[in-house]
Amino acid sequence: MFEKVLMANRAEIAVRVIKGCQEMGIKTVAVYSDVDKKAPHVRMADESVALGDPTPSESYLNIKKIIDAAIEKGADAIHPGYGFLAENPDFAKSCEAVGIKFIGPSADVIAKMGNKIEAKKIMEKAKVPVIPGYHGSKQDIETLIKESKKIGFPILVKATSGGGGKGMKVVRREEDLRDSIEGAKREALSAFGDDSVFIERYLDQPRHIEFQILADELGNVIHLNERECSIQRRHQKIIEETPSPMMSEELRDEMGGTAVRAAEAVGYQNAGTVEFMVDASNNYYFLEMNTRLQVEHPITEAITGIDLVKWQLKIASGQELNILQEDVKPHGHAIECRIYAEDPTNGFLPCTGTINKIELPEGPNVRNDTGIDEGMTISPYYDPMLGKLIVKGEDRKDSIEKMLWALSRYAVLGIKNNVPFLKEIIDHEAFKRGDITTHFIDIHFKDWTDIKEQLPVDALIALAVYDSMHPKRDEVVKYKESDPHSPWKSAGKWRIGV
Amino acid sequence: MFEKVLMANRAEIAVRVIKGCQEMGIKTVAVYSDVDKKAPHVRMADESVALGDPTPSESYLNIKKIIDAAIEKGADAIHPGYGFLAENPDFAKSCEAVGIKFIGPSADVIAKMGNKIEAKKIMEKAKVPVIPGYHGSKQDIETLIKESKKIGFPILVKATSGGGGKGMKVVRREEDLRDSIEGAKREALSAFGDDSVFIERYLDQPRHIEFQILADELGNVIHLNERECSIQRRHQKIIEETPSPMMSEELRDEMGGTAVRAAEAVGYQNAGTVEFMVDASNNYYFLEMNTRLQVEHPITEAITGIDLVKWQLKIASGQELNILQEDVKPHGHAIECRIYAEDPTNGFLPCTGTINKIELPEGPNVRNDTGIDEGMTISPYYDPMLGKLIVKGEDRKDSIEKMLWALSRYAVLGIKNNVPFLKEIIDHEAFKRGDITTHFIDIHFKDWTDIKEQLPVDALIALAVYDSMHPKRDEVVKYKESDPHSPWKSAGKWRIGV
Amino acid sequence: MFLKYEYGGSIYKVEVEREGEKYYITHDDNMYTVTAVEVDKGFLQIDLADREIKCVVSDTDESKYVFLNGEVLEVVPIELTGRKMGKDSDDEEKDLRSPISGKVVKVEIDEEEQIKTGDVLMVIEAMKMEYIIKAPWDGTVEKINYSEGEQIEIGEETMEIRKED
Amino acid sequence: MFLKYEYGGSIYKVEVEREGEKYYITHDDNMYTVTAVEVDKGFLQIDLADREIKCVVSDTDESKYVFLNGEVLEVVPIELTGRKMGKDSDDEEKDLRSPISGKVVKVEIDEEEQIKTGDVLMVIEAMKMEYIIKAPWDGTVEKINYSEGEQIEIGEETMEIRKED
Repeated sequence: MFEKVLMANRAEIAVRVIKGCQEMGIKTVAVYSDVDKKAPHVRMADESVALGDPTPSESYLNIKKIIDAAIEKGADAIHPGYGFLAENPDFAKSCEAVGIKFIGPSADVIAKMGNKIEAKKIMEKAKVPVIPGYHGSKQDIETLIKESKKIGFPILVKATSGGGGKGMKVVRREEDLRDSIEGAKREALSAFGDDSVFIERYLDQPRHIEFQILADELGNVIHLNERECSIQRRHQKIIEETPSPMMSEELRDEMGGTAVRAAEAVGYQNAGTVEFMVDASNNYYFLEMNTRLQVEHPITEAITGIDLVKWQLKIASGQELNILQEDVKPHGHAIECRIYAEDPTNGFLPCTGTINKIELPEGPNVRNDTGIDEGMTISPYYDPMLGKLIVKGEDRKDSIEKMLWALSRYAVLGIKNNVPFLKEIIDHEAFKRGDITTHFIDIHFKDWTDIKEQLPVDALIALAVYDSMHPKRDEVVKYKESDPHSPWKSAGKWRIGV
Repeated sequence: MFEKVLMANRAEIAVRVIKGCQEMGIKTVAVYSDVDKKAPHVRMADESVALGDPTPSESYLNIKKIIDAAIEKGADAIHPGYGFLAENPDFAKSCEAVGIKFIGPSADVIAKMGNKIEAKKIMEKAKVPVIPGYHGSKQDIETLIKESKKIGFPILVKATSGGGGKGMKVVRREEDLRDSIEGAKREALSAFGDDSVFIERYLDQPRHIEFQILADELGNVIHLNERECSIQRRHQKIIEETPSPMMSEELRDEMGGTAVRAAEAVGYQNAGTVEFMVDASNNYYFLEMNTRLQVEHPITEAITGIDLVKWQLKIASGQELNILQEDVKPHGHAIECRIYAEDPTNGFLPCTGTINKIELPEGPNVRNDTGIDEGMTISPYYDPMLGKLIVKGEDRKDSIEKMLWALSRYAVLGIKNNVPFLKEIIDHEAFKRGDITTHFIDIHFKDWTDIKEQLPVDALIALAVYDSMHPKRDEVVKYKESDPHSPWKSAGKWRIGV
Repeated sequence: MFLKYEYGGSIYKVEVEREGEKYYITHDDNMYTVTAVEVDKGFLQIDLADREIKCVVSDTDESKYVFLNGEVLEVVPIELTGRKMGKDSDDEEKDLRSPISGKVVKVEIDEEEQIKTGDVLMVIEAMKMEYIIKAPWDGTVEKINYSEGEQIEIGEETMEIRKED
Repeated sequence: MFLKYEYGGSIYKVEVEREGEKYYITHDDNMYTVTAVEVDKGFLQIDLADREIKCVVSDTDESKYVFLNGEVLEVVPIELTGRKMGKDSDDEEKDLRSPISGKVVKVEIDEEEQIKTGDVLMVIEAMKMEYIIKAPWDGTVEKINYSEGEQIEIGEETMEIRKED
């Protein structure tokens, strides 16, 4: 096993991985940019190295600085977390070059799966179903129009180098084809410096379902069941659950087997995730493979009892995966909510500010993965995720109840966040029925607002009590202090908080 | 389901039950004595009722006050937790009398199982193995000596009304019999006002193993596997785990079946626990039945995924137990440590004081059940348990690693506690081997002390830094403030924290 | 003590009198007698006749947050002078009206006097509390509508000021 | 700044000089140059040349607690005057010896003067810090061993006092 692992990340995932290492007796090194000097991941780690300038390219995306830190501290492995350098083949290669183990698959696998077109070709060859489409290199409009017609409508035009929603268009009618393709190409060019697009059949009422994979370096591959990740806003997941309410035992076996085949097809090693799109008739198609730990990995841990981070470490250090597929016997149901500093009433725009007060829900089968503290400032430099709230229940109903309870006790004051929004989704009848697609939020929460008609009288009472306990009316105080002739000086009846 | 449940208890168990109710949408009422006015269980509950005087008989043991509180607030059920009134048949009867559901078995069952001699008779009849012994009403010394000889040595003399270690003697030689029996009787009389004793075969290298039972009001009874509770000090458990390292699949089935038979024999309802003593040859004997939720219930919850508190509520409200024995499929391994304000270097004497600072370990599969807060005073009125730390791992080794990590991050400053002691037990080679009996602490930790030879230099550095950050030398400050002629006034070079 | 909060575009006014752990709170002609303790920093436990309120209150320079029944309510406190705290107030909110009904206890300026933004103009007392009217703009006092000792009603203009351009 | 702590029956002496986030700490002839920040209340992050210390320090009236490497160490701070804080000190610990080596900067009493417990008798300076010798008992000053300006060594008797019965 490794002696010392450097965590090339920040916030909750750095904290989570550091804990896993510490349990196994592995020393940990944190890296941090200037704004993270006092962050929990730095506090947790045994040692830490400053990266300087908070700009990602100068800190958590800076391969040289991070490799240098690992060498300086004598780390024998690096865990990349997710985001930042986690899926950067150059980073994996750089680690290898200096004899430091990169905890994840090989640079080659990362590169292959990072190129969506190549990934699909590999999957097609391995008989993994992919969405019908055109991924060719001929990028002239006429070819693209011709290919689109072959696939049949609706179709999706998407930037080859893309991510998120940029350079992505849905086309439902032939007459809109040309405009949409040209538009997607323009967007792709300006966003990614590359105007190539691919075209795919667009799925109506799609679900996003993914399978967790564990593969050791000896060729053993298993899956740890699915995660249902259809609840998304701006094409990003905010609520995940397992098992999926749409999943049957048969379909799980079939899709799980396909996921394992997909991983085997690329010679995958370590933890990874095969993402599928599933349509209303339960046809499923390979979407992409994430060659790293997922944000939502805790729900899989909750129901399988398997610690994915520890297995990442064990596998990377050459241990055999001694869990057989038939040993994977999940129980219960788990949900994760991602708590973001964002404004659901304003296009989910990230919010910055200082966390004034935190009260997290604690209880049986409630897990908080966070990397925040009271007094901490959420800066615009990084992802505005404040933390993840994970619950596990005996069944889906129980776990929904627990999540509602936990969200109703999740207080992050001082910065706008999506807790009230998450609560209303979980409490929504359609969600409770399991009637969810990736369009769920667009359909049910189009013009959502959390402002009530009326401030509840109990809040007013609380404010009044609080303000008479802590009188703090700026102007008054300033006036008293600064002006010797202040009328307050002689105001005998003046009293606050008597 | 109930509308509103009153929690007739305090501290961590009150908090835990309140959370369970809240998840199920049940309103909760807390009761509190004067010293608990600001306690977490009061803060958590929807409503609360003051009981006044902190003396247990005037507060948490006062049946009338608690029933009145339940009536006043319109509670339709009462959860007794453990300790206090949990095994008091009069309390259960009083609840019944005013039409409030007592969450637990009937008063009759509580009474029967509360009388250890009667309990054993019932068990013998149900073919549940009991320790050979004499439980007769003839209490003259000669009879007791004669019966002792029939049983064979070593024997245990124990107070009939006893608990803990009072009125309890082990006799290994015939010639010590008379003195020991007389001694036990004297102790029993002074401790419990009743000098009757019983005699039993004393087990060498005994383990304490118990089975969790769930029984509904329709006659369905299942067990949820065992808990190994051999690690005890002063005859009280401090570390529990499940599964037991000594347990085989066959023995579990057999003992579990016996536990179910024991519960059925008394017409048991709700959650309960059948305790066994197991000797070195895996012979097992019924010890007693606890007719309530156990302190250590969370480890069973951790490995089975079944929420015992919620099932207590469901069963008490008449729902059917729809979990079949074959549905109980635990995974992983769980350990609980009980964190007490006590001094392991001084006979485990309870400590009182104020909690100055708390930092609890948080992480995947780490559960903290506590009812304490920073600034809270641990009074001599109640049990000095500060909280319970529960971890779950993939297997015993993993769960030991996690517990060691968690204990090493469990900081309760300001009051002496047993965290360092617990850590050394968990880290002990014999514990790691699973080589444990109820004598474990006596054998391995006889003269344990946590004082080191030498204060580590890092601690000294930390203190020096802290004290120059927060200069706070009482006398100096007082002197400066109170004496206008203080030499400090003119001491130009005086500087602290510059 | 008078307090004003803005929430969802409306202004809420509350009056509170404190006696130890007891608070007499008046809002919209309803009087609530409550006892309250702060069990932990910002964590309030408030007992009313018919219910208990448990909540967390926290404040930043600009807002106050109430965490109540699982929801975070963000309100903006309004200054004693009738203006919002923290943020610069909009011009249309700058006015010279009395924020309360009470007695004028001091008039700090004379008619035709030159004043600067922030100067104290008048002090009004109500319910044993005093409120300051400050100059919202630079300018000249044109007319003072109330003199010391006079009663003024909430919303009445205390004086008129000729703004400087 | 001089500090003394008791742990496990021994007394530990430390000297610390602070310059912003830098601390120069001397103990047992070893000098440690460290930088330290308090990242959260009582939570210290201390960088040494060869390692990082992360710990929580907390104090009550009687003790200080250091939570370090998973262990709680309870130490008793010793007063500047050489006596323990908080608790009443035992008689045998009440003495008039200098807690440091330094210079006598003030002598507040004269020989044959009546004194009361707690009276300031002498001030000794060392390393830019001053230490007070207070009267541990009511009594009369019999002999003053050092006068202002003189050097005194650690452990030397500052004066002799005839205790009142």
